[in-house]
Amino acid sequence: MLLKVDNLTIQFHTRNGITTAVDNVSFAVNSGEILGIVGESGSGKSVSCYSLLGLIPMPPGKVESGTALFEGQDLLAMDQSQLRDVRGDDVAMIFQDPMTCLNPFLTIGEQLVEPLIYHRGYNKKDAKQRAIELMGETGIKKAAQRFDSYPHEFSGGMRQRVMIAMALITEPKLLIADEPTTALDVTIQAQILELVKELQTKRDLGVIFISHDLAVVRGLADKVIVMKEGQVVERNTTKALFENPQHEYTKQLLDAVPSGAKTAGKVSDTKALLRVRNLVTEFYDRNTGKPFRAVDDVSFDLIQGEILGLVGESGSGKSTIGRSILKLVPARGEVTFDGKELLGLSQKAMRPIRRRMQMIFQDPYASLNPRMTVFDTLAEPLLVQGLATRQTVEAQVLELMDDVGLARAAIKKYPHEFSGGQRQRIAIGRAVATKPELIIADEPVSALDVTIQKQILELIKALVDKHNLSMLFVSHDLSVVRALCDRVMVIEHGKLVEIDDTEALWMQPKEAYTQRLMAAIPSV
Amino acid sequence: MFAAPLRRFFSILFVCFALSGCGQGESNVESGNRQQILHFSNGTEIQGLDPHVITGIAEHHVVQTLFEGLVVKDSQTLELEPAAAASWTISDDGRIYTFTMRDDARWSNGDPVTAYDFEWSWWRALQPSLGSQYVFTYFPIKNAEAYFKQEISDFSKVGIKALDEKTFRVELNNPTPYFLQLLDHYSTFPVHKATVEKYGKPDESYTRWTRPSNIVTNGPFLMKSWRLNKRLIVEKNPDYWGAENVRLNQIVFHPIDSEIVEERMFRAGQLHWTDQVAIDRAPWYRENAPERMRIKPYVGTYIYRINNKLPHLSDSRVRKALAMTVDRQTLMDTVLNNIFTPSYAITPPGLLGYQPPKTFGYDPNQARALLAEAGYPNGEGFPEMELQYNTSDQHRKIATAIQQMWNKELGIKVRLQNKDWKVYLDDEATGNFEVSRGGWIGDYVDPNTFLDMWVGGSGLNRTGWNDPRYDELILKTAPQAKTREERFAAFREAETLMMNDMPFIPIYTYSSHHFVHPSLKGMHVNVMNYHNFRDVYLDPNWDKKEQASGQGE
Amino acid sequence: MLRYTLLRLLQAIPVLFAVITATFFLIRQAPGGPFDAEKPVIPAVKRALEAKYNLDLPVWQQYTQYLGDLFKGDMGPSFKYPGWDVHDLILSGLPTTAELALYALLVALVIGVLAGVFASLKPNTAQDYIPMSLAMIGICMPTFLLGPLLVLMFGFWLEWLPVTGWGDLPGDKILPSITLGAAYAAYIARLTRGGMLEIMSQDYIRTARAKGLPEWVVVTKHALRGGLIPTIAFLGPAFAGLLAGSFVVETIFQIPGLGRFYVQAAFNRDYTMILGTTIFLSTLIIIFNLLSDLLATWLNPKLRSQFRGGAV
Amino acid sequence: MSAQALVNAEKGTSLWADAWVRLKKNKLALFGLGVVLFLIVIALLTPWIAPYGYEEQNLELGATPPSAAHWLGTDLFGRDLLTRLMYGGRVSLAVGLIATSVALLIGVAWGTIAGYVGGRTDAIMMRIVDALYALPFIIFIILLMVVFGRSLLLLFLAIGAVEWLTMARIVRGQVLTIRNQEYVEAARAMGLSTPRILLRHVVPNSLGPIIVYATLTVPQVMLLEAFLSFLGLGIQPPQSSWGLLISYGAEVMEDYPWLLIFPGLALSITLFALNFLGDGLRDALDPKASKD
Repeated sequence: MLLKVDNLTIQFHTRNGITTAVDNVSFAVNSGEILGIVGESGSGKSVSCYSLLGLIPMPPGKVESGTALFEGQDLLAMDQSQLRDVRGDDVAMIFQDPMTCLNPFLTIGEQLVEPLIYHRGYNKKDAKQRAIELMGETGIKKAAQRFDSYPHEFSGGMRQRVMIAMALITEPKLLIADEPTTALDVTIQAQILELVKELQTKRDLGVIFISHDLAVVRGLADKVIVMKEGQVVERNTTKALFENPQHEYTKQLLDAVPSGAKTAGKVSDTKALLRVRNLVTEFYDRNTGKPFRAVDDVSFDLIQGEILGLVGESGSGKSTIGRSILKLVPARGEVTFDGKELLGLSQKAMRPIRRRMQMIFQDPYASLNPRMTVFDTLAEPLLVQGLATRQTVEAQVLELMDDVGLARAAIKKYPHEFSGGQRQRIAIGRAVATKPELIIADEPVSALDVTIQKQILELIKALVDKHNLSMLFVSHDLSVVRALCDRVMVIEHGKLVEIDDTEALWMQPKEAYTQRLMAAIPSV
Repeated sequence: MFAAPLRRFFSILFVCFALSGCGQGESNVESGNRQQILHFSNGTEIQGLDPHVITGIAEHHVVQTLFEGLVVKDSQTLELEPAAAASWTISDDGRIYTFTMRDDARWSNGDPVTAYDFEWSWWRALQPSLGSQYVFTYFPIKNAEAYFKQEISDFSKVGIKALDEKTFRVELNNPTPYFLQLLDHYSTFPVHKATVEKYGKPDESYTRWTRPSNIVTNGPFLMKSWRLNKRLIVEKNPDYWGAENVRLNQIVFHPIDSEIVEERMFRAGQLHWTDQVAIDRAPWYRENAPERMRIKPYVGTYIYRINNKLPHLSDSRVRKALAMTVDRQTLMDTVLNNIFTPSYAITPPGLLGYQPPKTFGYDPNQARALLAEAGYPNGEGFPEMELQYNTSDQHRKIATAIQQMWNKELGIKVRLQNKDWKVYLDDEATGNFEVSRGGWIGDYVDPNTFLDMWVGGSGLNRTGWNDPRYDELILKTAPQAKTREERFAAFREAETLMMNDMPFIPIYTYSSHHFVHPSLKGMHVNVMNYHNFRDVYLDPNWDKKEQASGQGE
Repeated sequence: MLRYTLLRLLQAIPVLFAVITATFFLIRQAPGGPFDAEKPVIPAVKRALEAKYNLDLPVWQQYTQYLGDLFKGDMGPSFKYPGWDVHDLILSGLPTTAELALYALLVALVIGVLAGVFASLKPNTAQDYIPMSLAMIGICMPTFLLGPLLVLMFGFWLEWLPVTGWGDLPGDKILPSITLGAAYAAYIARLTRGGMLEIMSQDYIRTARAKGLPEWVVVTKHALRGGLIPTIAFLGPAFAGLLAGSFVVETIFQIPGLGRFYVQAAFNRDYTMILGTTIFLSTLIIIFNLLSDLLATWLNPKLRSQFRGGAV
Repeated sequence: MSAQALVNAEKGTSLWADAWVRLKKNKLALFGLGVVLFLIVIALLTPWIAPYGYEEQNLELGATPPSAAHWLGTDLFGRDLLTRLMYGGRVSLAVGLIATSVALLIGVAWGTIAGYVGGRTDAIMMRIVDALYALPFIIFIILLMVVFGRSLLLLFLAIGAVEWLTMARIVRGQVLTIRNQEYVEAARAMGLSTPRILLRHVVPNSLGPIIVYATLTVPQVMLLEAFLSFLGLGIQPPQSSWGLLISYGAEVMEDYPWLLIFPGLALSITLFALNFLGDGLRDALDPKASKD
């Protein structure tokens, strides 16, 4: 047994009381085995692993009880300097977001060789050679040249490869991977997962793979534990767990994964609510002054009453299309909404039209003003657009909260007091407050846990039906798009690749790019 | 927590500080005493070195070490002694002065100093385009004023003439008893013609001829170096005719704006002599080191000008009431720490034996009566009055105390207002004030220098006060007096008349006050605060002597 | 980056021009002229002086003449020290003031960064509160108070350091530098603490710790570079502030710097000198703001490529 | 505060009312507020509770150390220091708070507009700030006095006019980050007018650093007042202020140390109280910060 954790309990002691983050959790990993830990945010899956290496802030965190025997030694009994010797040496970690987990001020090389220098006493030259070898092994091309590059010069996938190389450079026995692919595009995700699997086999590594994504775990792990609110609710081999889930919560999780196509029939209406022709959006580099085309000559129609999916990988310009239509960024071309040309309008002339077209943003944490209560946030569009008076506004806000499924009692709370899903409900409530005809939804469920994601998608569907909304639904998640959208449009590097009815596209993707996207989707 | 690199950094930092810090080394005073280098605080930075253009006391200190006029004062008795002139004669009618030049006087480039140098220099000083502010020093000379005002253009009609290299003749308009004294003033110093003309036109002010590297001088010291706002150094002139009597090797003039900084430097042994005493420190020195503080009377009077033209101040009873309620003695004893002495007239006591009248004293009762007579019983109906002073700690303190005295004794409300120097001057000159601080320092040792400024139309009067009788006494009676007694009697009558009308309020007589290091010798005390650096020397053994005589600090 | 630099320098030209123009006309509005003295100057003399310095011309003509001379690099003679040209005086004062400001900046950086880092390591403990409270006092402690206090302590009681001077006695540069730098040290300490706290909560610090690096490596190598960026961006304005604010320290310690010239010039209505120092100081302010912006950009690898890229 | 007015104008919970609730839970901030209020009350009541008259001199007494009759000693004119400190506090607190508010108002408005509008407007506005930084301050003050006469109002304006420059820079920096936040974009998508976006979304979210900087500005303003009084603008004897008392005290600190120590203490206490209050306000205005 490489690592055996028993009865681990961790509490956080804050001004507002004690919360138990990990409650009597036990698990074990063998060499050459991948343990998947699945759970939604706040389930304690990360905390339990971080605590093993002394990486949670203490205080407020405190390990109340438990043992964690790593090769016979109790990690939880070690002091910081002993732990430091274990960390990055015998036990290595990789993290979720390779964008923020690499130091932007240091070259890749400097960061790669550190474990060798501090744990193994390598000199810089030898360490560099080893690092370049490993970079090659993890699939970084021209490793010697890129050794002196900075993280920002790498793509997300390449950065995660660097992270993996950095973790493996001391040849650890145990690798803890905390959501290593969550921030990546599907095609990249597939590559990284393959790499992890390959290295694990080759080196006989023990791996703890933490993820909220059931599909990813299914394809990778040997055994899985499911966590909820700090407790392990179910444990089993991967195959058994997925084929025969026992616990209610596991079932719920599996059920929440979007699958299948939209059931409702095709939209019968053919009137184009929104006509976009030759849309071009350019950004200028602040310093060089060179233009960069984020959206390159895109044309499409959005038909009244439909949900049009807009799919592409990160940086493909899909969000910019939405913002260009709403005139939040300057664009060229032709955008006609309900017969009115928009791009030529002044901001002032645009204002009344804004009532009829609204936007939902991706990040429910950033899109709500942290200093406004729910009431303020929801009342603002009503008052500004003249849809409510002082007297009626409270009733209307309450109604709106009912609509989006928020408890009326929460009316005076601030955004940070809500969970991500509830925040997204507020954001949706704000968007539908003015009873718009068109909503542009920019990845509205990407940041949410699966069960929440499902609820929000259902809410969106219900609202679309209830108010006869049209929607441009921007997403990188193909399963979500398939479950929700009537038609789908695929975009790459700012250019339109193809546009078709959802099922038609799914069954017979015409373009090579679309086919690659489809192939990379993991499934439950 | 902080491992190797930070520790290393700290130790380097520490070594740096230790190396640069250890002790203060030898002080200016110690090294100066050894090498006869005087460290002299000159107050402010000097404006320039051209004797015909400059004004000010600090400038005077420097320029008199570099240049030498016809005569010089003895620093103890203030009697006049020969300088560039070896001797002189005065005609019986007192109008013609004939100077015989010294044979061994030399410019610093080796040229002899001749009567022609003086003739040319004085011609230069009288050029209006030069802009000499002390040109009136020459006005007793025949036709000098007319020439300056360009009423005549022929310089040969002016009473200035070099008869030959050695003989210099000056003819005056009237017999002027203090004329010789004026010749000690820097505005009559000679300048080196060839050098001046090398760097510009003779009547052009502030050309490069006064730069330390260019200047040619004839005084006991030579220009060594000048760094503005830091120090100006002059060194002994080995070719000076009296060089064997000059004992200092160098004088370092320190321009220091703040008397508090000055005192700290003095205490740290950086200065032999300060320009003034930091008044708040005086009690400490009086107690602990009385021999290091020197306070002596000085030809200057501190006054409050009153704007006589304003209705509420046009009544002399009001002005007198104000003057009588200033408790000068208490002011001196407390706030001013007995640095100065009370004054009840414009002239300081004892100028050449002249004693000013004392027409009033501190008398609040009579003051109240006078104010009531003037129609303001207990200050009722008297408008709130503004007292302005130029920004300075000392002026503020005096004004604060007097404000209270007036308020308490007379019931007059006074608003204080400090003003930036130029604003203050502007307001005073244009009559935009009610009561304004002022002061006057005598240009020469004679009561006249305090009295002629109060005649009508004088630019220094500024009070709006005017009395024809006074003007007559000062402008006619006194100049034509035959004897000193007669002259002084006229002065006294005029001053009594003026003080009875009280166009301004005298507060105190200035003093020269300095911190002086005991090693400094030959810095004699006199009423003009006049020093002749030729007589000054430093005694490196001052402390041994003191110990021997049991006078240790 | 070159483009950006050039743009900023181009923008500086109208700023300087506006400053010169505003100053030129402002100072002539202030009451009292350069030649006013207690003794009224004889009118003929005053006329002579005014003619010499062109003060008898109409103001706009003085202005165009001044600009013309300035364009030729001539700032004219000082009115207060008429034997000297303004650029002589500035060149004699500027190096001293620049040196003083530089040392003060070093003091501020060393003390400020150390205190800031130290405080940020254990936020909301005594290790944080004590240096930060000192910093707060430091920010508000006026130099006219700190200077004399230091002089009394180190000059008179301990007798470690000279009480005045600059470059005359060993160690006489220490007290002025500390006096001038203290407020900035305090400000930098706050900035550094803020920057460090922000960086220490970044994911990549967790990565560094997960690698098992010693804590001091995490702090000095991983955190400091990012944590110091706000501090470095502040260096430009700080240096400018030090240059402009050196007057009091120069007076307390008897240092022949530009600050004294500047203030004296203002009080003396030394028109040319005021203009000269204003031009110099504002140019320096602009340059140092630009430099610290460039430095902060260069320290950020993401933006550094702008220095190398094709635009250069 | 204009933001407050706007919030109050609408029904619903106010950020400021909530902030007050949160502030009440912060002991240090309450202590700071208590001290500031105490000082203000003392300042208001001074004419009735001061032990002596502030101009009442006793020249013979001179400067004496603290005693039973004069708790904090007397100054060079024999005036009671405690009394002068109390009267000085009236001036200093008024100057500190009002001038800082002036600076705050101009600085926030200027910085917000420059930062939010951006582009050429920003460049021009910030270059104006640069130019004002470079103007000779003393001349500027002397001119102000000559043109407008000497009044306390002018003092506030003069100080505010100097201090707003830095404030504007800080605010602009804040606004530059905030204007790219999604909630600002959401507000624009909602069709809010620019002033409304600024008042409702941008300014409230940049309040933190503004408040912290403002609390640091108050004591600096108090000292700046002393400098302006030195130039002739501001307080004239026998009136006084803490800044003046400190600068007079600094000159005689060797001989009469109490004349420096007590005014220095008064200023320091105010500084700390304001700082605690400022930090508390910053946290209270940030709904996130109050919950750990």
